[in-house]
Amino acid sequence: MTDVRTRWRDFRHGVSARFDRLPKASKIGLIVVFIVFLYALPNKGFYEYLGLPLGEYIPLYTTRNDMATVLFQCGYYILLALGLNIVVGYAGLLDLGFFGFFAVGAYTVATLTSPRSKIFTEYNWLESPWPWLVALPIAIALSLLAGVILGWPVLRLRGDYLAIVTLGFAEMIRIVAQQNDWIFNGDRGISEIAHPPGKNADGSPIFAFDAKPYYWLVLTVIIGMVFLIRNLVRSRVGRAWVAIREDEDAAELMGVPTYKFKIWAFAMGAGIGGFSGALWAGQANFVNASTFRLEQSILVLAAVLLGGAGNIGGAILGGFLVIYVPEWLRSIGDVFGLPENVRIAGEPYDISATNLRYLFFGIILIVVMIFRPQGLWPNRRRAAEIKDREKEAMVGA
Amino acid sequence: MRQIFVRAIGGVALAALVLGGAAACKQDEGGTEGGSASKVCDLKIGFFGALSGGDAGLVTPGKQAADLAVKQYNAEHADCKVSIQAYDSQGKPELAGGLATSAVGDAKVVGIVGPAFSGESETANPIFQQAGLPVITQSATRPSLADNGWAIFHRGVGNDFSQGPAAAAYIKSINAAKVFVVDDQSAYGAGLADEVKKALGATVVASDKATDNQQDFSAIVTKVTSSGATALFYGGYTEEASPFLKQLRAGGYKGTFVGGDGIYDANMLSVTGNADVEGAVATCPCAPATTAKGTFVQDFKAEFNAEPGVYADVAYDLTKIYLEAIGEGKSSRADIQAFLKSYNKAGSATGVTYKWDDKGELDPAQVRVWSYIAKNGAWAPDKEIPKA
Amino acid sequence: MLLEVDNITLLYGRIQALHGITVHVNEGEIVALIGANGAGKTTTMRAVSGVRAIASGRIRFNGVDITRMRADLRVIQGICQSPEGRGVFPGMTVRENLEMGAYTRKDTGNIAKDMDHVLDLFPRLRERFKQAGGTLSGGEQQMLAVGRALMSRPKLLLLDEPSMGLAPMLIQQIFEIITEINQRDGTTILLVEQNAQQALSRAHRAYVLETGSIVKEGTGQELLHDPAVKDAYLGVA
Amino acid sequence: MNELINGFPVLTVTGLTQGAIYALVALGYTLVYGVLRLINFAHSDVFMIGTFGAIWTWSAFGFDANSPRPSVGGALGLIALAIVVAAILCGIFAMLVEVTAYRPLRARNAPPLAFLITAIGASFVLSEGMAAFTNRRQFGVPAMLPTDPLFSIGSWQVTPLQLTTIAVAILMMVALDWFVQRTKFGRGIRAVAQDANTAALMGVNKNRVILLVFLIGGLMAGVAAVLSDMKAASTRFNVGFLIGLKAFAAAVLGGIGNLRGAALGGILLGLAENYGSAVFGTNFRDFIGFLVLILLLMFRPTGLLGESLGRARA
Repeated sequence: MTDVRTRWRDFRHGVSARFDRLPKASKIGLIVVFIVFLYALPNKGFYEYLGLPLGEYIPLYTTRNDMATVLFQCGYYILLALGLNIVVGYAGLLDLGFFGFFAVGAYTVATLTSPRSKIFTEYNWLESPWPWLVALPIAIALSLLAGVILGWPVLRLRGDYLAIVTLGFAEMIRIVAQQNDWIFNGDRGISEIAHPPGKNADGSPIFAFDAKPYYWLVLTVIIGMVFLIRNLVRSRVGRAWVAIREDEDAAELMGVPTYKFKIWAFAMGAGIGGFSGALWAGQANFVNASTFRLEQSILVLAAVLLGGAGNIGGAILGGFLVIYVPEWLRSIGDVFGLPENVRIAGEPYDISATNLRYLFFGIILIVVMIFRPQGLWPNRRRAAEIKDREKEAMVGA
Repeated sequence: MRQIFVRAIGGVALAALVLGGAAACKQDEGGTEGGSASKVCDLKIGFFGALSGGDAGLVTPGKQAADLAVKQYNAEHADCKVSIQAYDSQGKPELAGGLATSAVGDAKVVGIVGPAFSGESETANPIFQQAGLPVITQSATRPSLADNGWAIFHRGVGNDFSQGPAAAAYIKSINAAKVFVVDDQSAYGAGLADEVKKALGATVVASDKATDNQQDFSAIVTKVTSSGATALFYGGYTEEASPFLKQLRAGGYKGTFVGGDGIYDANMLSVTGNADVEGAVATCPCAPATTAKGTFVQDFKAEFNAEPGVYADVAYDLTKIYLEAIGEGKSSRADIQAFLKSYNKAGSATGVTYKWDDKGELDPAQVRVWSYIAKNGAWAPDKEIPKA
Repeated sequence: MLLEVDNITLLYGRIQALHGITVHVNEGEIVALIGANGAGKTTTMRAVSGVRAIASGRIRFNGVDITRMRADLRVIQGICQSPEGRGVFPGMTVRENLEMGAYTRKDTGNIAKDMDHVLDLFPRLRERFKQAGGTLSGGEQQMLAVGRALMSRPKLLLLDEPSMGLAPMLIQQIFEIITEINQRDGTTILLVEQNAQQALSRAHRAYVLETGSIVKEGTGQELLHDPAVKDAYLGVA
Repeated sequence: MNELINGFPVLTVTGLTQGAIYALVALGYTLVYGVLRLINFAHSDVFMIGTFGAIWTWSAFGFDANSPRPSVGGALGLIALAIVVAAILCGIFAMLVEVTAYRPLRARNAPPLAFLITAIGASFVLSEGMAAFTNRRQFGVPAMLPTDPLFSIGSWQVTPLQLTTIAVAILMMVALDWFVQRTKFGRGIRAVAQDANTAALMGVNKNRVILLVFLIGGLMAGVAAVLSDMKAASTRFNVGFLIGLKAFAAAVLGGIGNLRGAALGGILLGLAENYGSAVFGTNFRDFIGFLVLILLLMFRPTGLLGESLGRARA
């Protein structure tokens, strides 16, 4: 066990050292290759080309769910995780209600672009639905604003109090959306939400119900966001965030306006969350209140921490895994030919992988955290801190 | 050494670019099988709905019934079998789209039973429509679903427009002077409750809303008892209706409890308990067991060791419609869609005559809403509620 | 020998705090560790009581190897520490704090007697008996911490900076009590002190620490008159 | 508003009853938080297991939702038995959560957020495990106590169930308070909560104390589960979620880590929800709960009674 782990570590370090030593051009080349690989991921043809067995089961492909849709879901979760990572990973603020901002973004797009929205059908506030592209910046701006409005009173609280208050706010947003005689139409929701613009050569719209163009769109957005966040983190703002995370009082004494930077982090994260919601609303074409359950917020947080808080790569990995693993687990029963039902004492039990996948996912979360408390792909500096903490444990504790 | 490494990477990059382009150009498999083969076997019927998660209880009985129908079919057609492919949406619209796409991509899937809920229908049906894959829902009763111009859409039950006024008519028929209306804020429950309120008018003295997964109903119970209502309509599902009814009785409410088909299932009886459920009324756009039951109930019990749950009979009949089509050699989605359009027969378990109009609704004349009263631990058919 | 600390090293994160400390304490002795801030005195103490794990080396107590033993089990072995910064439980009364000292003891009958004894040593605590620990003054908390450590009837009492933050008169008083505990009850004491003058004049033997290493050892009197020690730690007395 | 005025007595009594249940569950959150500074997300699922423990106990004696009400004496006996079984079951599961999900992380001195993830993982495992085990079915609770009011003063009425719930909850809270304040083990818990390192220097075995804390939290959740079963009249694998959320909010409301705060917070939350539901409609019930919490935290950032376990006396 130890031997395998050491060898794996050496291998990893070897690879990363090799990568670091490469000339810049090759580095960029490698990254481009990887990105191309990501773009090719949802195409079945790609797997055929690689020579993977293309019968019923393909190891990477999610056979019980559409691969492109799963990847799109991963995509908007990655975007959410990137946003929450700024809040939790960089500024160290525990936010349990992050999905609330996703809701703000999604509902903004839905109410403005759907001809079925009550804005047009009941209230007559506007003449006709707006295009998706016009609603998008409004959605992002509103989520940002929601972040500021929420952050302004809340960020004076610390730690776990902040957690419950953010959780409460997200629940309150959901409860308001749940009211079916109000603008968001509750569980009946809003359908016929606009898609992004663009037409194929044959005149059919690019963005319709096929998730593939959406996946490519969200992938592009993620790549752009990564560059944006990288630059932000390396700026004065990023250093201030790290200072707040490490020791808020000390940062305050050093003259960092902590409150202002905390609101900044909150608003940035909220904006990205809203962006994600706006993208999702277009693809889903339908939004209703039951989408925004608390479990979603918790799942995003799990994504950030599982991947490794404070690291962009970690957030991406985490966002990918929390969606992909449960979806992939659906098909694992097919791969191994497991039975779907058993009968114990006359009572039939559903033991299909689909049914049990969140049970497995829970176990995976526990096991991963025990062996890698810093997350799968942590920020180097934080990983070092955590390693040091480990050494400082009490004797036998 | 380093030169070689760099060159290798460059090569890989180039290859990947080409490959990515090639892959992107390549069309995915999909569409339909070539129709020339004499008999196509191993066809699949998709079952689409919440098979896990909080709402699974409303859908799993239907899945079991569909499994039962297929099992019976396969026993007779051992040479050319059909299977059920489950698409577990957990009842969530955001998951439904992907599963619908995946069902569309599987050419063996020629028909869908479901999507079970109205919300997920909104996201899944446009995708089915695009691919021409017919669906018959056993329980999505939101009226507006039929207004989307989805040719593939069929509803195997009456919608809220047929059930709501019928429930109101029933409440009028028991001469309740004061009615309290509660819904669970779900698309189904709120829709139904709104129709009931509309039809009852001024006899509704007050209303309130419960929430998903609610356990403690004390505030509503207090309101109901202090309103002096003699009848209460609940729009929602057993999951909340059962504890609500029990708490109502414990709180001293003596009036009639009326619900929609969301409470017309065996769990409502067994979870609430005979003493408290006695006299509760469920309306359902489905005829009673006695009219055309066949052996469905016995078969279901033998197979699953439990009473058939809600919509089990509907799902059974709908699955059998697909099986009938397949049995007649229909093997493409288009053929089956055409078959459904001209279908006109009574289901063996529900007794409902399945004949769809061009919007996919059952013939309103065929939608007969019955009332059922809980008596001695069973739902006893009461009467067919006359159309207003 | 009651306590043998053999060549221990200890890390704080990546910083090495102890570079091979070797200390021994004989039964019935008062041994003092003196040195400047950050010399590693308190860290050595923590290593002995088990609050910090050591990186290498061995610790033996009363013939038992306790290198890997949990802190709470070391208390049962007979080591009890009065921690630096007093470590009084702020939400507990004086009485409860003292009872915490006797947490591991099985001879419940004698606890009341011992508490009386401690209260005799520190009459101030008797006055504050029902008051919460957090409301005591600094000196009173120090007394409470020492008294609490005595409640476990330790074979070896570890005192970390017992005079820190106390008024000169109280310092005198607390060191008299330390001597009394040692002479009358025969309790062995390992003492960490900034106040080298007092510590050396009370201790049988002493070690001088500098940046994580021992630079000198000897009897209290020897070190008290050692010019280098005088220069560095005793000030211009 | 009329509904609030007319129904005030009943709303108060039912609110107190629900509040008592919240308070018992909140104690589990607050105890663990007080000692470990950790939000034990899996606590709600431990509670859920207790609701099944009670049903299984009763069904072992042949009582299901259809059974006739037993005699009052028999009912009290059955309730007491169910409380014992559910409490033990919950205690065991709470300790299992600690040993499998938290202790290994503590041994590695993992950062606090890692605990949050294993907590979420443990919550998934318990609820989804129970879902698979019970086929996601809903189970009815047998009728136990008579529903006629036991006594009434004017328009204030109290049913046997309400009296039992409040009495049992008060009894448990008094017993817990006594245990924590007066016994040696209780002193150990408070010592670890106030200063874990010094507690170790006094010979307190930290792991044993933590295990004890989880056990007690589990016991309280088990008792609450039985009471909640009888009140709600049904259970399924996901009943823990909402009640856990409320109980956690109650714990924060009172000042997380503070036992008396949890009790007070639970009762206040129960009342606020009931009064609020009467005025604004039940659909705003949870909204009101959170609104009260947020407003309070704005003005008293550490809850009503402040944090720290065992400091209520000081």
